[in-house]
Amino acid sequence: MNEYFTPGDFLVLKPVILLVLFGMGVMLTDLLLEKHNKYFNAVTALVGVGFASVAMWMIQSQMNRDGAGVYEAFRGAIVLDSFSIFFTWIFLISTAITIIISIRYLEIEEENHGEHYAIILFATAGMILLATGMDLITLFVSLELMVISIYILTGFLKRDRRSNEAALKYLLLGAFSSGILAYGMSLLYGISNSTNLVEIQSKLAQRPAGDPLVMMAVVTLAAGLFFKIGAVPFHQWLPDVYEGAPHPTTAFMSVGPKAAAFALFLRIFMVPLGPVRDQWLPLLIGVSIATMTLGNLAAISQSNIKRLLGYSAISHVGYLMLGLVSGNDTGLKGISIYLLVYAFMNLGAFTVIVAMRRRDLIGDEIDDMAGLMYKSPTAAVLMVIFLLSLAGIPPTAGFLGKYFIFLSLLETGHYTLAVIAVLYVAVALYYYFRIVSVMFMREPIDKELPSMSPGIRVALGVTAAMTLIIGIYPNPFIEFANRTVLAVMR
Amino acid sequence: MPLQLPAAFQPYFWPTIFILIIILVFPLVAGYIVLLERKVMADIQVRLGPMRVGPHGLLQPIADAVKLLIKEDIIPANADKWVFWLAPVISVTAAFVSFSVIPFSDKFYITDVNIGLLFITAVSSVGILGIILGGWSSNSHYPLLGALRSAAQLVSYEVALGFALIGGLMVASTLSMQGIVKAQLDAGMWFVFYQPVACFIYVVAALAETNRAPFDMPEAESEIVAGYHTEYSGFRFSLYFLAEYSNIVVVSAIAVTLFFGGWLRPFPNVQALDFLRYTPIIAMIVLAGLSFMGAGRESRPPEKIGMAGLGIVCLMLAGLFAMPAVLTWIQGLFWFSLKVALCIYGFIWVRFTFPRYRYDQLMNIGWHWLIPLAIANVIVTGIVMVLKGS
Amino acid sequence: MNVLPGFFFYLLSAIILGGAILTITRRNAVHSAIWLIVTLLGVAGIYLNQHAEFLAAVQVLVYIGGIMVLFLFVIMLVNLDEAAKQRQFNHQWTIAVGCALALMAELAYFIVKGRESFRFGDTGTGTLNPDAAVIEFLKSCRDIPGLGPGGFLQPNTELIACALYRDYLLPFEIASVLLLVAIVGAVVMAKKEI
Amino acid sequence: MPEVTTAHYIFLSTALFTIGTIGVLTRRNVVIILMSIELILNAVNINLVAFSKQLLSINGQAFAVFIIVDAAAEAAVGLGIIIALFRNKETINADEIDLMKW
Repeated sequence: MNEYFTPGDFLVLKPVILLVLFGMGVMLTDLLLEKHNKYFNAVTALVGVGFASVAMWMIQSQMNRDGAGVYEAFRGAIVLDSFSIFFTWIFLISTAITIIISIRYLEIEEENHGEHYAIILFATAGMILLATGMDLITLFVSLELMVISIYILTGFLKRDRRSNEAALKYLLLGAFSSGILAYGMSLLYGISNSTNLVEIQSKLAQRPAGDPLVMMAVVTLAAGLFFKIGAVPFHQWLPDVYEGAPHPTTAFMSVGPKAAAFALFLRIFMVPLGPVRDQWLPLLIGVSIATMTLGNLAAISQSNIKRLLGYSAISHVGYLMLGLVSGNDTGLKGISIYLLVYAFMNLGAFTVIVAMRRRDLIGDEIDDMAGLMYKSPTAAVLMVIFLLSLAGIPPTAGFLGKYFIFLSLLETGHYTLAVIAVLYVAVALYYYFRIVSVMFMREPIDKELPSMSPGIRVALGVTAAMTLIIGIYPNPFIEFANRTVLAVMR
Repeated sequence: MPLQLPAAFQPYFWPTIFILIIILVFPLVAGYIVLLERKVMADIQVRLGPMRVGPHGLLQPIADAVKLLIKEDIIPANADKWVFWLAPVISVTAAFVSFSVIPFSDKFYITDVNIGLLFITAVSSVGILGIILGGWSSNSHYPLLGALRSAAQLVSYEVALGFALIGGLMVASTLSMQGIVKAQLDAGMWFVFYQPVACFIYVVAALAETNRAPFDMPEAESEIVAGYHTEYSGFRFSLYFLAEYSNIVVVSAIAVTLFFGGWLRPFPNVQALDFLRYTPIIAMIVLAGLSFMGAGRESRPPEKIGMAGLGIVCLMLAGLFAMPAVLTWIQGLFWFSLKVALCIYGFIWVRFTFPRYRYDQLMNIGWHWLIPLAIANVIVTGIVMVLKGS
Repeated sequence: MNVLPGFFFYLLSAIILGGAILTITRRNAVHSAIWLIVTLLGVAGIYLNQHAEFLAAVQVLVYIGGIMVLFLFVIMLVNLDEAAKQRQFNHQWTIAVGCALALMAELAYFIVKGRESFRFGDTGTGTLNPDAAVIEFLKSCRDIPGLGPGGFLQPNTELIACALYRDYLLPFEIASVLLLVAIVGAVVMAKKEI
Repeated sequence: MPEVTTAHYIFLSTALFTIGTIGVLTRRNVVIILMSIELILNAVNINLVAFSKQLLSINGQAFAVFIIVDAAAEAAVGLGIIIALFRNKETINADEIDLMKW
């Protein structure tokens, strides 16, 4: 069978293979570990992420040396271009940070099993494949690998009812949406007699305008993808799952899987559905307005901080979709930058929440943060930075993402949309500021300090630094994002 | 063709005849397997076994069948009647459907599809539903426990069974049952010699799949009364019974087909052993001789006559087989039945030789030993095949 | 001969849809499961009707012999007699049925209107998608009896093997990781103490 | 009897898809919701096999195999979660899974 696969095919997948191998390794070494040194699992998993990063780096530099813009493998099922490389880095970083912030949390919850880290690694492998996949079947299977891993991570605190319920809700709605997505994919296959996205694109371009079968495919695919990224009206699962999941898992899935789902979203809408852009554009505009509206307005009345950030995540999805609405270079660049920045600031904010989990306190109510300024000034100040960045205030990084997206809207003449989006930024400032005021103005309700383990310190340092660096010195990152755009537009 | 059928139905003529033969004859065969089991059990326990009905108890199965059919049919209070009725039907249907692809000989088979073995595996996994639903619908504790145990056991051992079959399939490189037999003809070797480990795993897993001792947990009388069919009686019970014995025949038939050369005679490629084709005649003559000897030893006249009659029937069969056309036709069927009968004898022998395993031991054997061994066997087979291929 | 596939299609459709409707309306979860099994068997029949034998066998083996047994197991573990006596449908059922009917109408409209979109341009010419190389490869493995009558995808099992181990080797490997995750996850979730 | 075309199969799958959707949206018993999801996945498979036959391409059937794999994985994890939930709270009603607002 050598004519079909070369070793090069597998070399392109080296990061994924390493992640899967380390995932299995974690489960095996877990059997040898005593109860008190389970943290070693996290070390193994981190080493795995490190190896995967090195492998990714080597592939990338190889690619630069070759001058090849793109590596194809497995007969076009996998395409490693700067788009997927960009997303792979987001995934690897968010995975590493999730691993280091989970250690103390799982110890407190007494659920520190090796399987947690193994499943995180498997989910990461699924995410990387999702960003690199160019084939319907590959995309579907890796999507399922990712989401099924996250169902399990969501329900990992199985003695906690909230965790169970969140996992069940997520699974039911997730499986439902996967079914809808698969239906759309089956129609795409039927229309084009191919599972390769690029071939589908060329076949779809030949269909007559307003072909009902294509329209049906667009509707079902869009519905499935809206579920996955959490856009209105398919967002109901998101706040519940964010609230019920263990804190580190919430941090993880608000970043990595969300970016992966968005990568899938971009790939599907840009590549196979590219030729029928005029069919889905009105749908997308409506959904993005609804998403921003609901996300921002519902966030105002929340008392649970994870829920609040969940609604804020919904509103961010609304902004991100605007980049696709404008659909030009600037918009896509905006999406890439936004997702990169979002990874850091959101992980940072959730890391602070993870630190709030103490022996007898779940720490996810806004009131639990009362007087954080007096107990742990560092955490409080960093939280302010993250929240400012989420709101999109310069000089933090969050500004950059919003800037490019709004710019793209102006460039393509969507002035009304731009005005609406800017207005909602003001609303967002209001509810983010509520958290700040609780941290600074209110007296502490108890004396117990946040559990600032070394892992959490590192995570906070990295995320805060990156949030500021990208905001102040954005050029290299914009450059990186530019190449991404070229890849996806080709 | 005896009567002129429309062309559209021509392909369905012989299969329909074969289906009718199997459906009509098999219950009788199952009855005689039960008799065989009781006789072997008696022999192992140094008793005589059933002797009253007919000579040497040869009519016992018919008496049993009549008893089961005229028994009162009890449905437990608060049972889910609909499901209670359905469950044994599922079991027996699943068991019978498997016969549709079993190659009794090169001429006597209902159909030969290119997914034959997979089809049998699939259909027999449906049979589990009959057990679960039967246990559940009885609305009683023992059946429910028995059903859950049974289902867990069947599902667990199905994995090992599947992997063992894959080992054999890799050598045969076809799923068609006739194709597997022909592959052995081409190889000039029974696949048991290529795949001894797979054969061993298959036999162990098949014992568990058919709920036979030493894995007869689902119906361990000393622990859970009679398992999933505790509440069943009369005709419904006999359906379960029929399903169980047809499953035994099916798994034996698969073992024979996949590992022991199916309907091929021993050493099919050795010309010097061609005289083996006369074995059916010789076997019938030997049987006739045994019957006549038995008739001589009987004391009561009716039984004397019965045995003698049996001997005469055997002689007539021998004469029939002596016709060349019939002999060719009967070849495969004879060898296949002989091998299956030996296999069933082995099953019965095991039952009365080994003690029953405890439930946790049983699960341990399945998960800790059989499945890893089966997977290792598949991997080793694959490696060897790749090395040989290149 | 030409009548039979059509007849089976309508028969199986009736079985599938009837079974599906009964699945979602039965009070007792076990009855639902039984009707679902009927539906799944009907779907397996549809596969057979389209000469996808391998898929039919896999459908029976995995769905009915595996997934449905699992379902029945769990229903029996968690089945509460009260559950069957309670209200079976939630409050938004009118809205939901309305939505679903609208969806159905919409899809039906699309299909009826889009009749011509089912005239697939690049097919029906009798050229088989499994390119000549595949057929050569198959023949090199073993003698195969050509491609079946009427241009059906035969030999089905071998062609699927080709697709799975060549064209879709990567998803096949990913699916193995997916199943590993599912096994680990099911054990983590269902076991009291890991 | 008119000839059965691919459109017939698509219509069957659409109907099955709709029935599954109604099941997911209206039932309270989470096990039955999971079963409805299986109905949806079967609708997808009917589509795929019909297209596969129409296009004379085996890829659709390969896709269907992956959908079945996915259905198995989802069912296993889902039923595991249901058991975990049942252990903490003796219910399998979707409406009683209400610790967080829907």
